[in-house]
Amino acid sequence: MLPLEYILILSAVLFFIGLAGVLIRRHVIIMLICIEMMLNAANINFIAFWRYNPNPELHLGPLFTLFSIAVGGAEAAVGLGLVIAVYRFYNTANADKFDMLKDS
Amino acid sequence: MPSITFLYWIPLLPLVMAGLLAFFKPNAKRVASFLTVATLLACFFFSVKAYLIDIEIEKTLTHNFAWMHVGGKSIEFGVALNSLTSSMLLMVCFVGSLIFIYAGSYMQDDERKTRFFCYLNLFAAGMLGIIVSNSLLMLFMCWEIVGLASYLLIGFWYHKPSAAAAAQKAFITTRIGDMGFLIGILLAFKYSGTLLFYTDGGTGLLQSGILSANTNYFCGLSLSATVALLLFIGAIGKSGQLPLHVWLPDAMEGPTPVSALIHAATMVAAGVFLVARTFVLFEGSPCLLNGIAWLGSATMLFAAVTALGQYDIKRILAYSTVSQLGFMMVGLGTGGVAFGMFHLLTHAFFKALLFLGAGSLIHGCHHEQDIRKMGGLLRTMPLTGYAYLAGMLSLCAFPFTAGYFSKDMILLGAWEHNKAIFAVVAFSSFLTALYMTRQCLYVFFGNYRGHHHPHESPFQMILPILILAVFAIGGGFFAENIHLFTFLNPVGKHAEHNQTVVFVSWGVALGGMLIGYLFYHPIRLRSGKDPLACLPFGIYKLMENRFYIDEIYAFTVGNIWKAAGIVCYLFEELLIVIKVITEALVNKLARLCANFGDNTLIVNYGFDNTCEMIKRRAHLVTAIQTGQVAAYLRITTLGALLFVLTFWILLKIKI
Amino acid sequence: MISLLTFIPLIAAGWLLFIPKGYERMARWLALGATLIPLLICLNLIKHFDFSAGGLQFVEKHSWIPNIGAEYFVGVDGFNILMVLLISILAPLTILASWNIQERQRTWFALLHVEIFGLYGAFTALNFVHWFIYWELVLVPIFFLIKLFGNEDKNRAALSFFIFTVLGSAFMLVAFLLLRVKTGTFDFMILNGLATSGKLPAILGDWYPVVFFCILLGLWVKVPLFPLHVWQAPAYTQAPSAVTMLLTGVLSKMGVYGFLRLVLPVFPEALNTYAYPLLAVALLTLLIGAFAALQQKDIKTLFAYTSLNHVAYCLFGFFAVGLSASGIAIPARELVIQGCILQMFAHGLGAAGLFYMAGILEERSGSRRIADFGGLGTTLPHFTAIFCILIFSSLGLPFLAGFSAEFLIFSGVFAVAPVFAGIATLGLLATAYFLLSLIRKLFTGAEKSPLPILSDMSQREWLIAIPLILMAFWIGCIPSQWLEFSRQTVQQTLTLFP
Amino acid sequence: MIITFCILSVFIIIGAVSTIRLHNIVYAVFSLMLLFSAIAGIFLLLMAEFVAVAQILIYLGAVGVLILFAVMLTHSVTGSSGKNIYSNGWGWGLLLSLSILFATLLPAIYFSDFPSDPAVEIIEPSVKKLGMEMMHSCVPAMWLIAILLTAALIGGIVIAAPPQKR
Repeated sequence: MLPLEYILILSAVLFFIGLAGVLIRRHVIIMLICIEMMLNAANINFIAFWRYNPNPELHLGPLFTLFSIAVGGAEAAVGLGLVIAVYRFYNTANADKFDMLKDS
Repeated sequence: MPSITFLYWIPLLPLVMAGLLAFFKPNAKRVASFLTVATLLACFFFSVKAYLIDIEIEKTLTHNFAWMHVGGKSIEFGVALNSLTSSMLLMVCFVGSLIFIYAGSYMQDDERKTRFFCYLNLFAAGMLGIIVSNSLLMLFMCWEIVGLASYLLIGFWYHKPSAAAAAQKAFITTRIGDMGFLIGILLAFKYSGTLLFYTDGGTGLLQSGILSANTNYFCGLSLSATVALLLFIGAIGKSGQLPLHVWLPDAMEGPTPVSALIHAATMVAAGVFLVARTFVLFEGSPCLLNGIAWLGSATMLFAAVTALGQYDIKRILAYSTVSQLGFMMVGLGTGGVAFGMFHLLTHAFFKALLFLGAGSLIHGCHHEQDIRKMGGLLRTMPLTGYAYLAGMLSLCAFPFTAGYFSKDMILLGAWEHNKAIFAVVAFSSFLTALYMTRQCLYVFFGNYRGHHHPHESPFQMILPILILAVFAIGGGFFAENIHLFTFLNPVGKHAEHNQTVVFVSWGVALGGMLIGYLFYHPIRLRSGKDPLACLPFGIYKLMENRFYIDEIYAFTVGNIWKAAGIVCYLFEELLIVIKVITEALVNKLARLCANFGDNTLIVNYGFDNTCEMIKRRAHLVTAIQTGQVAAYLRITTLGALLFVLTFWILLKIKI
Repeated sequence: MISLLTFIPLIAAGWLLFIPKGYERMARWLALGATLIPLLICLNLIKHFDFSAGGLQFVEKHSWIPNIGAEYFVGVDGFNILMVLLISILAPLTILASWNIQERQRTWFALLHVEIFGLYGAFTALNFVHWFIYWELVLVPIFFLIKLFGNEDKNRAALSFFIFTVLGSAFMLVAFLLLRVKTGTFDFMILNGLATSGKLPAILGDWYPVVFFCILLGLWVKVPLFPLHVWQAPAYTQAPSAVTMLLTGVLSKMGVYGFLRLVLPVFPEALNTYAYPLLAVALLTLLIGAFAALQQKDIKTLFAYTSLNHVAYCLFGFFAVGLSASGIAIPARELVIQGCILQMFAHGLGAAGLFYMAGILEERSGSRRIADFGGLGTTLPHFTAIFCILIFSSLGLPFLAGFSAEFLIFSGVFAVAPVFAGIATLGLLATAYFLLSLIRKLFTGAEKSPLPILSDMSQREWLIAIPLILMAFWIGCIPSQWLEFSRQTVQQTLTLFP
Repeated sequence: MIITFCILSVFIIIGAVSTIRLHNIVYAVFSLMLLFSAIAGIFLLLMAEFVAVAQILIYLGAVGVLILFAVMLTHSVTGSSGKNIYSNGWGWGLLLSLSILFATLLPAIYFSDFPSDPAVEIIEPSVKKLGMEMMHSCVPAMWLIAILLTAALIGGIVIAAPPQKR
């Protein structure tokens, strides 16, 4: 049947792609998207471990995933709000141009 | 068994008076001397009472109390009453009170009179303490108090440097003797566990044979003999026997009553008294007694010869005392307690008389002490003169005077014991008669050579002299009829009468005086040069300078002493130099650390350079702060990676 | 009661520091009061001191740092009751002696009080940590007192005083830590218990001699014994006279007390094995102290060497305890130890008096050299009288404090080591000689011209001299009362020795 | 079971890679939505139906649309914003993420042993139990989530809103 390792490998790969996306892409929104992907990779793991747990009737896995999804949603909202505000300031969505953090 | 606790009062009364007088103003008129004489008369009254009790009861009465409890053992003090104690008490109190009366007027014009009488009281307390005490330790303590009192009294006129030096010399020399005494006490205490002479239970030092148990303790001498020898060393120090006699002639610096009291009658007799008191220890070994006798005779001879060459009236008497003490030691050595003590008692009388007489002569000639500047004083000071002559006769053992009886006894004892000693003693007695006649001829006959005009001393000084003169002459008869001799030593051996000895003693006494007269005839004295000066190869010079004993001592012991001091001083300096070097090293090290360590190493290389390096390397770090969010993210992932890796490796190594 | 006694001076020191500028006079009276109260407490202690009980009395024991075994453990027994009395007598005298110093009174009195606090603590503490703190604390005020108020060469004296003592106590600390590691306790009483049961040498194994010598070194410097006594003379000379009173009166006794408290009950075997070499060192110190004093030109240095000599007597007696006392009729060991305790007490008072007298002379004439004085007997009669009494007391004249203690020590030591005692009498002679020549040089002979007119003893000085003289006579004439304090404790401690 | 799992994982991988690689943002979002649906499938596979449904509802519906709006609001709808869509220093980024994958995640999985098949065969779906669980033991969590969501949304609006001239 479906061994747990496969699911974990899948989520690891998904996590890797998300991380690569964040580090590589220049576009802010894409970065946000990739963060969402990473978040989902984590959710997969939650459910997977819940499923293979000897006493799943506690439903901790799904519960936690629900909360995680909720938080992911909130985070996306705020993130995009920020992106729009930053975009209005810089007039570009290219993350490399945002260098206000570097003190002169 | 009448209680003898009143004996405690004998030493305590003068002690209390001394404490009292210490608080008086220095020049309270006559009250000080009056109080002092009163206390001593009270003591005299007590000693008469003691004498009556002692006559009545044969054996020794004691009363002891615990002075110190140390770890289960208690050191006890106490008083003992036997013939020795009562006779000495009588003599000391009687002679002492006479001398105190004399001192009352002699020190009339001195502004520190009360202080003088305070010291006299202290001395009386110490001396009576010695006589009464039943414990060796208490005797030693009073012994040192007497030493202190003599130090204070000799150095009474301390503004005279010579007096201060003499006082210190007296104290140190007696203290040398006292060290031997102390070691003797320690030895006795070590093996017997007690320091009491007589105890009711018979466990005292002198009663039970504890000490005489092991016979060969110290190179031939038995334990009790060793203790006796050590005690004898103390006696040598105090009574001025040969090696330690140097302090006695110098002690004449003190006022004359002091010399009379201390250096004639009582203190110097303390040594003889100690030997008499602990005679039981001496009896054990004949060779020790022989040693004492020989030392005594050597001292007697030496002192008599030196006395011939002296010019200071008090020094002559001092040397005469030294020789008479030697004589007593011979008496003790050959005969026994009675012989020595009998002479001690008679000697106390006529020597005190001679000293007081000399004092009034000096007083009369306005503090002139050199006999060459005196002469013909018999005419100007008849009473003192005749009393002085009486004393001289008694000292030279003129037949039927007090001195004659006691000297005769000792000569008898010496004759029986050891002929050689007898010869030396006889010759010394001859010399004694010689120098005494020399002194009298110098002082009393011919015409006055000094430039003062002598006058008779006041009555208060003459009275004691006259009383003493009576005793000097009549003392012998008085002693005979109260059988003083048997009283002193009921159990000791009696010397039978021996004709040759009597003949020799007469010959010595009269011959000495005759030759003395021939030598020191007043006419020859006028030449100013001493008749004996013609003696071959400078013997006379030798005699005059006291055989240079002081110089020899100063040279040998003095230098060793100084050398030891210097060696220790240099050793100290060496140690101090080492200390200074170590401190310098420590400081240099500290400075080194400070400079090299702090400035160069730490401050310069260490701190500044590191700051430089940090500044240079810093741009590497700042480069990371590009402001790019992506760069930051990369760094965070790198951090996460490193974290996981290290965690993993640590897990693997299984710390 | 003891902690009250100990902490009053500390509180006073604190309070003294905060007294406003203008109230110097009040500071002096406060200082005096703060020393008199402990005196009253101490007298109360003595009244309730039960002579027949040999063990500890008035014990106060609270755990302080449990995990390293440090407790606040305080108690009084035969060994230190006399010492506490000595401090409580000397403290007011020191304050009185420094009555009219001009500048910086408050710091002076505060430092003195910290010193007295340290001393009380050092003599009553029974746990090593707590005792060691006091042992070091005592050095600090003295260092500052010498440094701030000393005479001409004060810096070096203060420095060498401090370095030597701290060096010594460093070794002692190491030794005790080792002891702690091996036996697991800092408490003197338990260590004593171990020693009585004979287990200590076994526990320490081959560390036993090392620990013994490290502790010995710490006490060696404090007492001062021969090689390490070099700090003493300059420290005593340069320190102001009031400080020297404390220094010679009590501080040198701390070393001897250290021997009594640390070495006697805990290292009996070591004392037995090393008895003769230690005795030789004490004898050497004794002789050095006596003979080196012959050449001294300065009164205070001379007294410093006298005090070195007299404290060496204590230890000369103490070290004789190790020798076997078989076949003699007297209890040599008890004699020696009780003599040592009495000598500590007697010398404490006598030496303090002597130094105070030297202080008076220096205060009046401004110089300490013997050659500057002469013929003082006529100008200062009362001063001479007191000076001579104190000199004769330290000389060991009977019926004065010196003799009774010295007799006990000599009789004890002579019983077990006659040759040593014989040589030691040389020390007695030398002491007699140089003290008497000091009197001769100072008081007799003609008046030296350059000296200003010296005024005789003031009322205050009498107040200081009288108790010392009375105590000297009291100890001299009736020593059994003072020996009674330590008799029981000494007997119990000495059961250790075979 | 395995086959469905493989299909879904292929969809996931393709969706993920395409969101990164596509130059056109909108297409990227669409591939993201594909990815989300595949993940919902996986949830279904693992018998967590409610979660799968929630996933579809929230991520697919809300978040996907939200991102689209964001894209539109940032005027980049007209296609790729120039040739190079990768940030400078992307090489380092790739390398780092690869190293994270191969140095940490995969070895973690490899070294620890996991059950090859689920301990409990069937888990009957019980939304009621989930609800009860949520309402009883996780009430505080519910509260927090509620507050978090409201705060986040309001915050998002405040940030995004253009500054009024006060």
